[in-house]
Amino acid sequence: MEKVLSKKAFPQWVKKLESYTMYLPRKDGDFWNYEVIKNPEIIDLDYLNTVLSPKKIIFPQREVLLEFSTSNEEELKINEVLPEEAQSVIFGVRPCDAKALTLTDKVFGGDFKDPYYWKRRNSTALVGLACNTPPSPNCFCLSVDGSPHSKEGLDILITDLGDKYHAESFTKKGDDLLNLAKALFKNPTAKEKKDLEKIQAESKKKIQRQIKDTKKIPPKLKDMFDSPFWDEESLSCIRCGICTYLCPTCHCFDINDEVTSSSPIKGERVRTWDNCQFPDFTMHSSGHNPRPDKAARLRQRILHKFQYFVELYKNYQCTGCGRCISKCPVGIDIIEVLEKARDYGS
Amino acid sequence: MDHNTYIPKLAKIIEIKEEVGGARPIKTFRTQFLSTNNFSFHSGQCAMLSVFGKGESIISISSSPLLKDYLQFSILKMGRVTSSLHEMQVGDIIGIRGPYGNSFPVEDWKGKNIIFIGGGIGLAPIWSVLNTALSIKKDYGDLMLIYGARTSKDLVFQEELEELRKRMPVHLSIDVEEPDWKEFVGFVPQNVTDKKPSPKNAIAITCGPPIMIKFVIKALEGLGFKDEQIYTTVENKMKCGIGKCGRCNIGVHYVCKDGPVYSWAEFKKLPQEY
Amino acid sequence: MVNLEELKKEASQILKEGKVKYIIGFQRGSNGLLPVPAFIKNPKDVEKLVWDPTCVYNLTLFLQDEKRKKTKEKEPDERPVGIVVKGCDSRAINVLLQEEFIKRDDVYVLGVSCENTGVLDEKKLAKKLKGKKAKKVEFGANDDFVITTEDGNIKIAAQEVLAERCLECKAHFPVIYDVLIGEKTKRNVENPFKSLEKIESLPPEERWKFWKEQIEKCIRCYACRSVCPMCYCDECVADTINFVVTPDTSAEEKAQKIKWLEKSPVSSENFVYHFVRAIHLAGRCIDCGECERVCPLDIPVRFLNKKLEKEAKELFDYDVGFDPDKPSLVSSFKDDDPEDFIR
Amino acid sequence: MKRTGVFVCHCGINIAGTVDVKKVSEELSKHSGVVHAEDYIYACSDPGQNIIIDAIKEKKLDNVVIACCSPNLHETTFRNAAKTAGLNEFQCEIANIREQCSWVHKDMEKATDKAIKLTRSAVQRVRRNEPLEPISVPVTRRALVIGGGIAGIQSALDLANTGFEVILVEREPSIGGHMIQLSETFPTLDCSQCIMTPKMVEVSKHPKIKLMTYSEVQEISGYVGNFKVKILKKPTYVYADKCTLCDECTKVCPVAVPDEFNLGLTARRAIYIPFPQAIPATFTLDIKNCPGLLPIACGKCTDVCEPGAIDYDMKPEIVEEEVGAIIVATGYDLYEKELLTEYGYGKYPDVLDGLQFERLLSASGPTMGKVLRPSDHKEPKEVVFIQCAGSRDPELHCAYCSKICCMYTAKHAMLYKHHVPDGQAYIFYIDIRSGGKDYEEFVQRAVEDDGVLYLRGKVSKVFEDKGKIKVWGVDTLAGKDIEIDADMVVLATAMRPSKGADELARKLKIAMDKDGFLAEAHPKLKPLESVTSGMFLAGAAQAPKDIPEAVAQASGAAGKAISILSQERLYHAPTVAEVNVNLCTGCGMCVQVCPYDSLSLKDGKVEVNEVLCEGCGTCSATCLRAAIQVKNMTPLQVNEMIKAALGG
Amino acid sequence: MAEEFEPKIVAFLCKWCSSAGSDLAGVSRMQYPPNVIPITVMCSGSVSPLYIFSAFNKGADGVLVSGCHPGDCHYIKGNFYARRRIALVKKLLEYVGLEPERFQMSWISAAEGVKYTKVIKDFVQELKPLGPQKKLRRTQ
Repeated sequence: MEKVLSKKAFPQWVKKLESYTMYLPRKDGDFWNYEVIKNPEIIDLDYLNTVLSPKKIIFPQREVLLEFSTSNEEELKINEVLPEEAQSVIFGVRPCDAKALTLTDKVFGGDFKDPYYWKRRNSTALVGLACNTPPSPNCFCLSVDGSPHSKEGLDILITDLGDKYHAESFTKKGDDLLNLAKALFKNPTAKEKKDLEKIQAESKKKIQRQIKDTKKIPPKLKDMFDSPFWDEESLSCIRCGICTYLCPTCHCFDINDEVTSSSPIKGERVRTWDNCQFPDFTMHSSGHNPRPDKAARLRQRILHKFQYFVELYKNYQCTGCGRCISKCPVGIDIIEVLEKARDYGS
Repeated sequence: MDHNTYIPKLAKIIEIKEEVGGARPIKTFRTQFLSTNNFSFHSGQCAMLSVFGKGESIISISSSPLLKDYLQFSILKMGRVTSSLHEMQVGDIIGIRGPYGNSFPVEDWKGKNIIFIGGGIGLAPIWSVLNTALSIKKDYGDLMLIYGARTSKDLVFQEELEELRKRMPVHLSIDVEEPDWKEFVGFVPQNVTDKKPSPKNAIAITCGPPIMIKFVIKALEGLGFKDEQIYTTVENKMKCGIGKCGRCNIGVHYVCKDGPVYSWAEFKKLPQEY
Repeated sequence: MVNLEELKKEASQILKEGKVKYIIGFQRGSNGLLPVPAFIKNPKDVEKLVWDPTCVYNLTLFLQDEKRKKTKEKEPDERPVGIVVKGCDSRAINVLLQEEFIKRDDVYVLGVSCENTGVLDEKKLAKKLKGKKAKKVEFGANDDFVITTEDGNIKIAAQEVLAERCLECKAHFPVIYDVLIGEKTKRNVENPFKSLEKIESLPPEERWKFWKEQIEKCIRCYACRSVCPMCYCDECVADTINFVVTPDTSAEEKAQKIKWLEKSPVSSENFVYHFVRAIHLAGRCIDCGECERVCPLDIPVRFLNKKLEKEAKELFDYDVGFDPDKPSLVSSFKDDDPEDFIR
Repeated sequence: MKRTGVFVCHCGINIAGTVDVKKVSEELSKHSGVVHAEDYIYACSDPGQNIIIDAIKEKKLDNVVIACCSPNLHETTFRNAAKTAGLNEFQCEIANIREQCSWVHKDMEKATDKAIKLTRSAVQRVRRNEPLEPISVPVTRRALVIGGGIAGIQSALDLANTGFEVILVEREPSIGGHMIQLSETFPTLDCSQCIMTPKMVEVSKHPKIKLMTYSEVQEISGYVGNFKVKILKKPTYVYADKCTLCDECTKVCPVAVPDEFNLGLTARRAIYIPFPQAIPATFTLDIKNCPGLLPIACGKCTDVCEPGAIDYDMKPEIVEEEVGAIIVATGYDLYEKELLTEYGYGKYPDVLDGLQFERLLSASGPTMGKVLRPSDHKEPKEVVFIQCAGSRDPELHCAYCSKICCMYTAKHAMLYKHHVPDGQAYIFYIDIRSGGKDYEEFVQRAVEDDGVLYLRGKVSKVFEDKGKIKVWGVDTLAGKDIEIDADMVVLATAMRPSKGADELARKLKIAMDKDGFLAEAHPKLKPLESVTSGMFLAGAAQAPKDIPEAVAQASGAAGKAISILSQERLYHAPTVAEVNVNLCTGCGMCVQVCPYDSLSLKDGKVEVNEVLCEGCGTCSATCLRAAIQVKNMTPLQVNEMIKAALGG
Repeated sequence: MAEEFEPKIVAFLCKWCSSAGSDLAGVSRMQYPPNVIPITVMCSGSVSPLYIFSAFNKGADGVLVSGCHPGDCHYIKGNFYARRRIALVKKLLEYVGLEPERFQMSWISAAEGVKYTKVIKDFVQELKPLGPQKKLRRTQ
């Protein structure tokens, strides 16, 4: 379904969707972050990319898997805690972040479907916003099979046409959202369609960064496991978790019991994001650590994204959002690392 | 929606046996599910055990899948969860989810000789497949166990081993000389070389500390075993057991899901990161 | 005026003479203005060295890696490491000496003066430039910065684009060094704790609201800790990500590890983390401001540390990082320390 | 899982009256790991202890918590019971539900709830206690006594007579302290010197006593049973063994300075013997007042010294000694003149302090026992004694009572009347404190037999007027102002800790109270012990006291020291700090805070000297990395206790 | 009528002075509210800031640290270190907006049963109007 909506009417559309829980990027200091919309009147789609991607809504940093309790030693009870059944809409999802969800879909799908993830994923509609201008100076979606107006993973893609939005729905979930406010939408004219094409073409040119010959990288990486390259590249790494926590495709997690009462025992089993850059991530309880240093951990991050994942799912596990570059405290630049790897030894 | 695999089934500890004491104690637990048991598994698979309030730990199942009465786990006291397991008593409740991972291709091995080679707690995963093979012994050729530990006190399943001797050759070893020790003194790989199992129509399964595995494989290669004839199991830190939490991978392999059982032929190809 | 050539010359010389193992300095990077750390072994690579207002890092952080590496080596190279430090970084050296984390002979300090200014706050500059892209930033002659943009050079008074901490810095030049490049300048800082006033003057409930909002944002990426030159503990007591385990560590020890806080990034746990960090940095934080700069969520972490720096000064007349021979703030006392809060 | 037993004591109705002990025991029986919980009427009784012992044995308990009175009372009882049953003493902990709960609350429900939390908290702790054995150290079987006054002398003699070697260190050239300055002593009026000198001689002749006069303790290290002491022996420039006491030297010495022994009422030379009976009996050259030795400015004394006993080249000497116990008997000094100006003290020569008056009374004193005014050597006919001069005056001077002044003022007035029967003695007092054997009778004797006039009230002003000392005061009983034209005023000056005692206390690491007296470890139950084990207190160093009390305490302190020295080995509480070397970075902050120097850095890691450590835990709170903790009071235990206290 | 709020208070008392002072209050049968659960530690100098953060995290409405008066410390100077450390912790907690009443320190000697009673009474009284401490408490 392809429609056009005047910018003025946008808040009215949002208002019509009141039965949904709605998220929109909101400015907080110098940055943008997703928040639940409380007031549909104040809506601003002119934003840079958020610090955290919408991953944090579908796969929250902390979620309770189950609760346990004993009234005395004998009666131990456990109680599954699934996310609440609530239909949600996330507005303004950047195509890279939407694509990232298609990648986490692969991980949380497969033989064991993750019920927590899928419950949220299925009940959430993603309304994307095409990047007419790149939302970050470090965007490089074109180099990783993405595009600034990619529809992958989205239910609706909105493109700013100046005084109006072009909105295209790709799924039933998307159609439903448009149908809730039918009167506000018009069918696009031929000119509007042409404008759209033009904007889309121009937007690609504005992307400032790229990886050359991305395709050559996975096979190259495959032979670089034992290379001293990783020691050199990781010298300045400070072992923080920014690159992975901010990454829209990273999905690693930890499971811990949080005890609220120790006698009688009561508590929750909690899943939290975890991070391959943290030392104890892979450390056995014996103290043995298969990835003992930051070189091994940087290698894991790069290989996972550009070799293992490619081998397993035929996709890069990177959508070029540029967050890890922009926020790395010491300027480690994944584009540079990959290009250096590609050219390493040659 | 599929069954939520994160929710463990509750099970009662019905028997606890102290295998090894001292600073690195090992206990064997037998557990029974509280509700009806539809937990079916294959030898080599693991289960995620919960001590509620402490967390989870992945443990290989040491009983044979043919035994339906209980699940058996032999556990070395190592960290937070295993320490609380060691504090538990008969009647206490734990959680079990799984089974996870792949298993030994016992069906493919029918008609073959099997040599089981274990070190320390590494006998636990072997125990399941050994007992399976033993219970349908006619399907297999000659069975042999080569097992060793640091001292005679560190050997697990000591009573069962005595029973086992009646049914198949059992070769034990300890690392250093002890009075009254009549069997081999030395490391497990040396015992392998010493006992010279034949590679002919044989499969060797080895489990134990990484350094032992490495040298057992060398010893087996020395005896003429091919990579495809050697099987081993791998351990890594795990949280989910289903290939999602991201920490147990060796290259593209998630040990929890694609392992823990590997033929040496497959395993050789993985990056050396374990 | 800091002469970059002088720095390079000195660096090249000590490398050639074999006086140092290698030199930790700054070089240009690929993400905008942000430089990257340079680890230079070969004298010919000294050409990469830069020193300008974009050099925000406190490179003393990397002395931790150096120490860890050295303790693992069987026959370690005992030569010092050359390190480029600014005023604040040099105070970190002093604290590390005070705590015997390093010995004086472990470092060859290449001190660089901040030219009476300091380092750049990129966000402030971006606002000033209104969309124009800066290609290069250099120290000017009159407490200003010379910014190279697509449309040529412009000069901006340093005060307008300086990092907050530099506006409150007490010494814009290294207080400990083996060579000093540039001059010891003297700028009077009227109130080194001025930036705190805004929060301090809020009524308590407003202050709570402010901090709760900030601390709630924390995703516990631990970048603030990872970037801190004082956070050199092998295992942080407020940790959920790193444990020191040796073959001798007993199962009991591991099992009884105290969880002062949960891994969940919720307000209560985040507060414990930030409290512990703040209190453990009391009397140790030299206000390099790196924790705040690297925070991806823009949490004003520095204001926690700065507050305790202020209290240490006002209550106990304690200055951090000026005297490596003094006992630390919390391992000393005076008979007349204030006790008006005690019943 | 460790098996814990909980025993809740009723303490008759002391606990059970306010706390529902049945409920406490019932709730605790549900606590994870508690396999046995019961209540009993008197847990500390023999049957009560047996119940605990039996339960430990029968139920194979690994540890027990007794919820009862304060651990200060019965912790030892129950720990011994636990030991009898085969547990380590640290596998028993006390939950104080009496002093901290039942006695201070009335609401049964709330008190019970609190008792449950207190008990749970103790359970959480005891389950994580490690069994510890006392740390054993050999004992150096010698003692050091600091101070050669009556207390120090008594301690030294008691120790030496028991057979232990003693080093007696005295700062002045002679032992004897203040007691040797006194004339007669109350209430018996026997001659002080007559009873003191035999003891001094005994000290000097005792084969087990090494007397070091004109010496000061300079440095001390070590711990109970094994102290190392450095003693500075100041040069006297006179060899005692060569000196024949001919006194030729003083005749030629050109210097005259106020004589300390007579409190400035007379003068002495730079080379002098403090008093005729001085021990050791020898002269001392007071370098501060000598015209000069380097270079020799005078040299007259050595010229006349026939035996050649004077040696200008004598050097200070540091003597190192090892001892197992230390008795500190540094005595007192009088309140400083400069601080007590309102009575004209230090301004008018005829306003004297108590010790000066003692010298006037003394047969060996400057006036050969005649009471004469220092100013004109006339016999005073009207003498005003002012009690509490500097004592009991929290606003301006010392808040405490100097204790002995009531008695010695009565004695002074009485003796004055004996010397000057026609004179009049007035005593201004706040009230009379005469507790002590025969003390009250003594005061009565002064009033009734000797006609001493007691005036209850304070003196407002003392000033010189026409050769008299005018004393303005008030008689609060009569309710009228009083003006006396006195010939002499004697102040019962407050007692202060001896000068330099504070510095010594810091060296010894023993605490001082707010007035600077050395602090005892417990005001009631450990009055002889200092807070540092192996160091004991005797005499006025600890608080103002009279001679019999000082002697009693000195003997007591000697007894305490003997109880250490008589042992082959000593046992030290094992709840000491331990280091996790994996976490220690060697920053040395704990070393800086340790009050006992028990921590040191070695190869970049901290080491604990377990014998020195008292287990205070300041190190553990200081350490940023949780690399040091005190055994059985670890952060893990405290955290568990916090949880239990908050009901979590 | 709604039940009156009863604050939960954790008190870290040094063994030699403050805990002994609380014993004296008991021996003297002084009465004070039962809201305080004392934890006896060896010395106020051993109270780590972590204990305080932990107590608030685990739901304490108030925390008290009590030691010997300056100069009276059984361990000579432990309380001086405590004074410095606690001052910093207090400033920090107040800075983020925790009510100053919630975290207090006192000097209570073994002889001051009366003072102990008063400190506890006052503390409870001051906490009551504030209601439960939710700011730093772990959400359950």
